[in-house]
Amino acid sequence: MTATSITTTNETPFVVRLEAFSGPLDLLLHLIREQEIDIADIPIARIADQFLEAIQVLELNEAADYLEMAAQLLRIKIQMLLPQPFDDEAWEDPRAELVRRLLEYEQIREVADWLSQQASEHSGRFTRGWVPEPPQLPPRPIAVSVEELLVAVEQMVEAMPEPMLHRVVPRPLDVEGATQRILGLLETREELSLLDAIGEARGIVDVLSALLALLELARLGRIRIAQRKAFGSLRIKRERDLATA
Amino acid sequence: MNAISQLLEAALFSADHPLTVDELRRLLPEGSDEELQARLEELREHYEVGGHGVELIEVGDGYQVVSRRHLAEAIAEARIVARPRKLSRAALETLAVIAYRQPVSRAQIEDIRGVSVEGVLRSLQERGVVEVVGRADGLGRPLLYGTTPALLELLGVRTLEELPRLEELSVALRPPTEAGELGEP
Amino acid sequence: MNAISQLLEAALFSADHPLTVDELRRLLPEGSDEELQARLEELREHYEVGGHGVELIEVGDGYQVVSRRHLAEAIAEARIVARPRKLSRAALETLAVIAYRQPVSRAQIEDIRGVSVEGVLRSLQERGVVEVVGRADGLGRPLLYGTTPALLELLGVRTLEELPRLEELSVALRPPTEAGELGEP
Repeated sequence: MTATSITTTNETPFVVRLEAFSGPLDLLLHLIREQEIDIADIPIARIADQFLEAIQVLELNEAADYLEMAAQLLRIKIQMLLPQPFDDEAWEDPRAELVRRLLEYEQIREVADWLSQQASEHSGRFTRGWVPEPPQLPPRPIAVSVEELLVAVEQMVEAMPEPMLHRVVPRPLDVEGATQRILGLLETREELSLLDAIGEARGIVDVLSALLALLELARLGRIRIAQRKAFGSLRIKRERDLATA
Repeated sequence: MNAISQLLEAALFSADHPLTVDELRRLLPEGSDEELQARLEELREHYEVGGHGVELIEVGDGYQVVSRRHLAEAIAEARIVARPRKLSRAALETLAVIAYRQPVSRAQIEDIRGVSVEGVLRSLQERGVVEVVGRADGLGRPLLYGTTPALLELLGVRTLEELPRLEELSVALRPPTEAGELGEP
Repeated sequence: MNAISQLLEAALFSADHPLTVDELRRLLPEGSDEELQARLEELREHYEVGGHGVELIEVGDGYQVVSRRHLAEAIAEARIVARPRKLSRAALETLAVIAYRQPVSRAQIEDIRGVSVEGVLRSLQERGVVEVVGRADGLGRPLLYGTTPALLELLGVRTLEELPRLEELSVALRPPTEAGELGEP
């Protein structure tokens, strides 16, 4: 998008950069306020022309909202040209709805300014950056609502693939892979549970691989497997950590 | 600092969100609410009087320790903490509509803003400041959107009532029809 | 507290990792290393003497302000460290399939969602919203999953029948596919 130079009636033309506007109402309000036009009595023909001039530089994909407004402006322009009925009381100003929308939008714009200011001020107050991992607690509580569930259903149905056949592929034990994974986890974490050690995949093959890897690592003295109390869950630690703890 | 203020401080330094009175109460099962309030006040004053780099503020329905505003620039310049990304103009306007009109459908927002808001609505949801709060009756049962407590944290306010009242806005002209007016936040 | 200690405190508070001497130096480009050390010592002492709930410690090659260890247990018990977390898109979709199709096997869920759900299923179980409700007949006798009463509580409904029927959703307008069709709750 580039800038357009807008022709005004009696003053010097001014330049409008479309990317500075958040939509057609924003642009329209700008034209009105810039020229100090009384919003209750908008010279619709002039404003419509200026609006069309301004959006000439729009690319097609971003034009829809602006074109809709342009059409509305032209419709109002034509309605204004129609002869008014004698009974002035009954005449409804074709601009009324547009004025209402503009004023409503102007309020929104002002609130948006306030929000921006407030958020910017508060963004200078940094919150706590580092918080400890909750030790040995049940997983975090979750928040879920019926609405979220429904949205999920819809999104899923939209993306639903063709039915697929479920295939079963037998796999050999992978003790070496499990060993590497467990050691990798212990690089970053102090302690693992048995479930952590087994990992995401929970086939019988995966569980067996992980168990064999754990036993081998314990035998080599590289990890220690501990149980805090009878029937409690197993905790897996690096041997080095235990030495320094 | 007494033992309770000490515990409160430690908790406020260990949480990733403002702590509600409910949460703080769990810390001192034997203390009364008056005691809790008194201790929080003591901690607030301690930071204030002692000239600390942090302060205790109330955000949403909770209490939070935050760094002082005037230190932000030096910390950001030292590349220790990055300031959060600013919201775009489109996002701010959409937020404004939702804050004052919630629960509100996408079509209603688009009507007020005069543009499509699909993308911006999604990014506000991803940022956690807007969420689906229900469905409207009627054709197609459109989703209705509202703001979340995370918005309060973004703005550093306790309630949406701290947003400007419409009478305070400089747009003094009233819309010609009643229907056009925004509700209170 | 003087201006530099104040800045150090704010930075140590808001950083998400222990700050190295290099990083701290960036905060006071004009100060010497001696000054930095003196200010850190001052801050450490301030926490110590003032009986704060936090302390300045050295971790690896960095400095960090953390809650005092003896308070950690009370904080953990009050369960205030982490706030309720929103479910991921993947978790929500999986939960939706289970809610509307239960009892359902993992393979069936994967057929519908088109991706592996092993990890998601486990975390839903850990969170107590999904459980094993039985085993299917047939090859391998796969486990069948269903939702728990805890889910109903979270959703604020008393029975699964209170969930909107699928005909009420806009998706009901789509022609059902053979395997893809979701059953009623």
